[in-house]
Amino acid sequence: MVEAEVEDKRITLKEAAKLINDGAHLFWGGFGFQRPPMALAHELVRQKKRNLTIYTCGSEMDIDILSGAYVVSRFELAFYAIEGIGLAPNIQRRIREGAVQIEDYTNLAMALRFLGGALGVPFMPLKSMLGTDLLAKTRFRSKKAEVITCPFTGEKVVLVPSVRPDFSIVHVSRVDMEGNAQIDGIKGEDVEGARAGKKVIVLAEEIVDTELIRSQPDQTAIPNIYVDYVVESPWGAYPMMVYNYYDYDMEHVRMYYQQCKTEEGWQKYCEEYITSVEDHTEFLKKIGMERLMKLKAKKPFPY
Amino acid sequence: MVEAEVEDKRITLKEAAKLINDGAHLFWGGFGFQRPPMALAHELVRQKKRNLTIYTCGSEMDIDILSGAYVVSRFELAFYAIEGIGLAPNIQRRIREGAVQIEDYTNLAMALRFLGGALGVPFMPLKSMLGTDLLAKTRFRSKKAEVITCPFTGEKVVLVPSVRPDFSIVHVSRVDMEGNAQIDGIKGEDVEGARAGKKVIVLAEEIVDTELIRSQPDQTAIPNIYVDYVVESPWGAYPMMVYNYYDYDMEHVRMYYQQCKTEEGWQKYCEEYITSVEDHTEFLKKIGMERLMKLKAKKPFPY
Amino acid sequence: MKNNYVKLGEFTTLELMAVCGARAIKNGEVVFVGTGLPMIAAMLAKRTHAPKAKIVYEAGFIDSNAKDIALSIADSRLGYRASAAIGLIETLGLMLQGGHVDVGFVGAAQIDEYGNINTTYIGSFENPTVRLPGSGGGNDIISSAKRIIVIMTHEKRKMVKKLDYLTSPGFLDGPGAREKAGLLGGGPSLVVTNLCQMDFDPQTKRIRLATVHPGVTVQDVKENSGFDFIIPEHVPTTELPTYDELNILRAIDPHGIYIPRPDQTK
Amino acid sequence: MKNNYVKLGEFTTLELMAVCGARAIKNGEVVFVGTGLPMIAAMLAKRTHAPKAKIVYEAGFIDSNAKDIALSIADSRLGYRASAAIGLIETLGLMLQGGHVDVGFVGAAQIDEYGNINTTYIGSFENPTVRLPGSGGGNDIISSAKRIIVIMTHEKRKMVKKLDYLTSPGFLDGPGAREKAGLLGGGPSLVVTNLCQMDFDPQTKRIRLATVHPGVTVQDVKENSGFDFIIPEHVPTTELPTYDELNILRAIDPHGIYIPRPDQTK
Repeated sequence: MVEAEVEDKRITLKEAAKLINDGAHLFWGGFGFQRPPMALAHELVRQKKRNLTIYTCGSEMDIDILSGAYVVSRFELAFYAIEGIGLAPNIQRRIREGAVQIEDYTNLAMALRFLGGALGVPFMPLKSMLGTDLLAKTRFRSKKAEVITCPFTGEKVVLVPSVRPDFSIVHVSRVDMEGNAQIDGIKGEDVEGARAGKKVIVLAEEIVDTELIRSQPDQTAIPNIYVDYVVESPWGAYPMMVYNYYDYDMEHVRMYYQQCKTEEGWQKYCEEYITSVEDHTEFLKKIGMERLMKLKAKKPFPY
Repeated sequence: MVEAEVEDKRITLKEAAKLINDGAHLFWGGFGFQRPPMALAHELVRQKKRNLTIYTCGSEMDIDILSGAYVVSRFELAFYAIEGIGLAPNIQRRIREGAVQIEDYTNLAMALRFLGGALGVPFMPLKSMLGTDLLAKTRFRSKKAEVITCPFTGEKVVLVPSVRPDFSIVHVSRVDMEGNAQIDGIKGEDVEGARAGKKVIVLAEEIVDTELIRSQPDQTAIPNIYVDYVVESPWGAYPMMVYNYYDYDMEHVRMYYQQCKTEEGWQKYCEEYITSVEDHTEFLKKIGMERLMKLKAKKPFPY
Repeated sequence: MKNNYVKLGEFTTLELMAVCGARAIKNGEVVFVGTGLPMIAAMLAKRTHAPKAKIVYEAGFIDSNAKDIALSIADSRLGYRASAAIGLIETLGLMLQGGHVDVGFVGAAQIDEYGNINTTYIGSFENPTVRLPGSGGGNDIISSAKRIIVIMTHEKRKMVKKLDYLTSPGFLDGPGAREKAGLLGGGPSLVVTNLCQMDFDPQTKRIRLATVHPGVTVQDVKENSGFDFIIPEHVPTTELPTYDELNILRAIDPHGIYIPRPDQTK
Repeated sequence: MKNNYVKLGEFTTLELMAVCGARAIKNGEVVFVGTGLPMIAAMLAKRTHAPKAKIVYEAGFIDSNAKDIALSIADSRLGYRASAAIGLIETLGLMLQGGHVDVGFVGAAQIDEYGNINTTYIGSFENPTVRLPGSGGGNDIISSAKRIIVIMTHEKRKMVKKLDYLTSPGFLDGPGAREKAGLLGGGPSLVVTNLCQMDFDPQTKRIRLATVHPGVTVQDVKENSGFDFIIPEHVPTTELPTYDELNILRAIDPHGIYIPRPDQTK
């Protein structure tokens, strides 16, 4: 008798970024300050990727960096900012330059577009956007949404087109080497988004033995069947947060925000923290162990 | 400063059954042998409820009992049987008598109809049922489903009407007294179904302190906001199973199946185990402590 | 402690705004909030007159009992003693669009006289001067919550005759318009600003002055508004905070992250 | 052990059917199965030539490694060392309709020459003689899996010219019909019965004899079929089970719950 084989889907962060070709369409995971794939954002900048399209609900410093470095040219999303601080400085500038375009949806609309893609149906119904410019005005999609009359109730329903991007990128709490992923705390839109991509890359704070996952199968947020690649990426969301792992580093975020108010400031940040370092480990070294240790979650608090 | 108040939503099984008026429409939880609300099925029989409509994906001995006792007159569902044993004997007879009617859908269609109801949209899209009699033939609904052409891709998509029943009935692993419910193992269609009902009754193997739930909020399957009533119902799925709690009693199920092959046999079963006993505790006493103890799950196995 | 009002000068305008917001929440209601003032107001309500209120954050935290101030709606702090931590489809879809949310609590960059809101573009859609954060869950909340409370700064360029972009639906162009558009929720019910509280006339659905804050005149409100609004014959002064409310409010945000203490602003 | 075939008389027909089903599963494939023979066949495949196959049960158990025989697709036994335990929308919606399932493994009460299946009514829809269990997830599986394996008993009343009710779509009325109907999956690819294996002609989409089991003639198959089927010039005999396969099969179901042992049937 043969034992079930555990497939090894692990690759490095560098290899993951290499997979993503110029012009690719990505689902980009994390929500607000929670679990953004920051390490991969940095690596995409280092590898000088161009002309990506990103689909997400709401993201922050991560997509501001990708915009600043001219990696992303189009977004379909609902929200961006540096929450609690101000508008995302690089995206603002790139929009004015014409280097970045945004197609606006709502958070629910985007989450449902991912669910629709994951479900294999071409649209999902929705009761938001009705009566507003979100329906009336389109930036670059030929059909952004469609209002139909429900054949059962006669009411108006918005249909939003499903999304099946080339890659789904999510940063999770832990994963085994064949891709069974657990997410502590809120999931944002990552459960749906991770299932929408044609290829799925899961980055994780830690890689654990599959027996840990299989002892509690009802804790799995993303089963192996959906996952193509696994990347070990500790502190991969820094300076943002990961539930049960670490808090955000607001000092660093505020410094980023202040500095990026000018193009020169952004260029300086980008060189100092991204392009002049070899990889995410070097970036973390630059931040310093002491500083990171202070951010570690203090049980029983998830932050 | 005021402390957050914990609302007490507990009622008895008898009170829960009393809430359900004749002619009510119910989402009926549990899937296959897993977590059927058997105790409530018995109580509905004891209280001689009539003319209920039940929406569910697939159910077994529980809905066969409700059909046998003329409690339910209509089903919208995808599957019924006594799995691994044979066809559900009472439903067969009641259909022949004309006392029970079934509107046929698929499991995915039913699950999506609950999701649609829960989401507040009047329909959900689907790629099943196409080309079959499930689309072509209707039993009692004026509009069972509708095929439309997708405005984005031109492909054919089936729309199935959402369901918002009067009550959603689910049997879960544990719940706190304000209705935060956890479900171990598979959820079947209970997550969506529990959110579709206008009123929601959660039956549970055990009622736990809210602090247990709140120490791991990411384990909550049904948050308090959806839940109107909570019923403590230990062994409430017997002779079926509850993951991590107890196994099924196949000896009892086989006896039921054999006996219900005739109307007389069913009447005898119904009297002996349901109508002649005062409540579920009395029913369990009849089964016997020894027998139940043998069925308790043996860790680390969930059965 | 009830009606033990603080004296003028003992509180800041932001504190008064938070108290106004809190008072608009009834006990037992499900409140959908973002970070900032709405969060503080909801926490205050829950710790004073509305202990059974449930606070929901769109990132997925449900019935949150946070003890520390969060900077993001996805902040792990909001998970503390929450009853559930799920995701966006749960909160915005199943809970909100599904009809379980009593009050949505939002901010606005621009609002018009029918309570329509802009949080997306300043300037034209084609060539915006400023690209704001966008709808986020704002449009979803204002589309589907049973009623909406708006908290914002009262400025002429924000209370406008015509929005630069209609992100979230108030009463659109008047009575019946929400229903005609197919919207589920009840629309805006209260606007709390640094000058006053405004509500909406049930017949015309137009914005209406409700109370003016202490020291503010109707004329002040007029001069700081770019739109016309209904002025009732009698406009009372906004009820002052009580000492109880103010003390709890200051305990909620002790470091003045969202509401600087009077001594911190001086 | 390869090709170390057992001898005639050393195995039962049910055992041969399970082996046929198992062999149709390729290593690494995602297999969607119900309880009974399909489950046993998938478990056999995973323990012989397809250790990387992932078994999914529609109730929500994903990549199951059950060690005990389950009686229900929702049976807690299937949770043992599964990689996930979720629900129906996950398995039938996200996984299956989402395009991740390679093989669907189903039973049938009636099948026609285009592989269309009935599991709902025997007799007329208006006045059925027997009300069968219904579609369950069957229609979903056959609509969306990349290919379908059917396991059933070969009887004239089951292999029919016209179904009493079309529950699940085979090739409907022939080439192009699935595409025209809007179906996503590839349709039926193999029918394993107690007499033979049948597949489908790629051009006409009509059912075709592939192999006959040892001791069965083409004439036997004809006499037990209510429909016409394509008979190729050369019809090989079904490859026998190996000792390896048979021993593992018997270890999977040691009490003969789904496949009674030869000594148990005597």
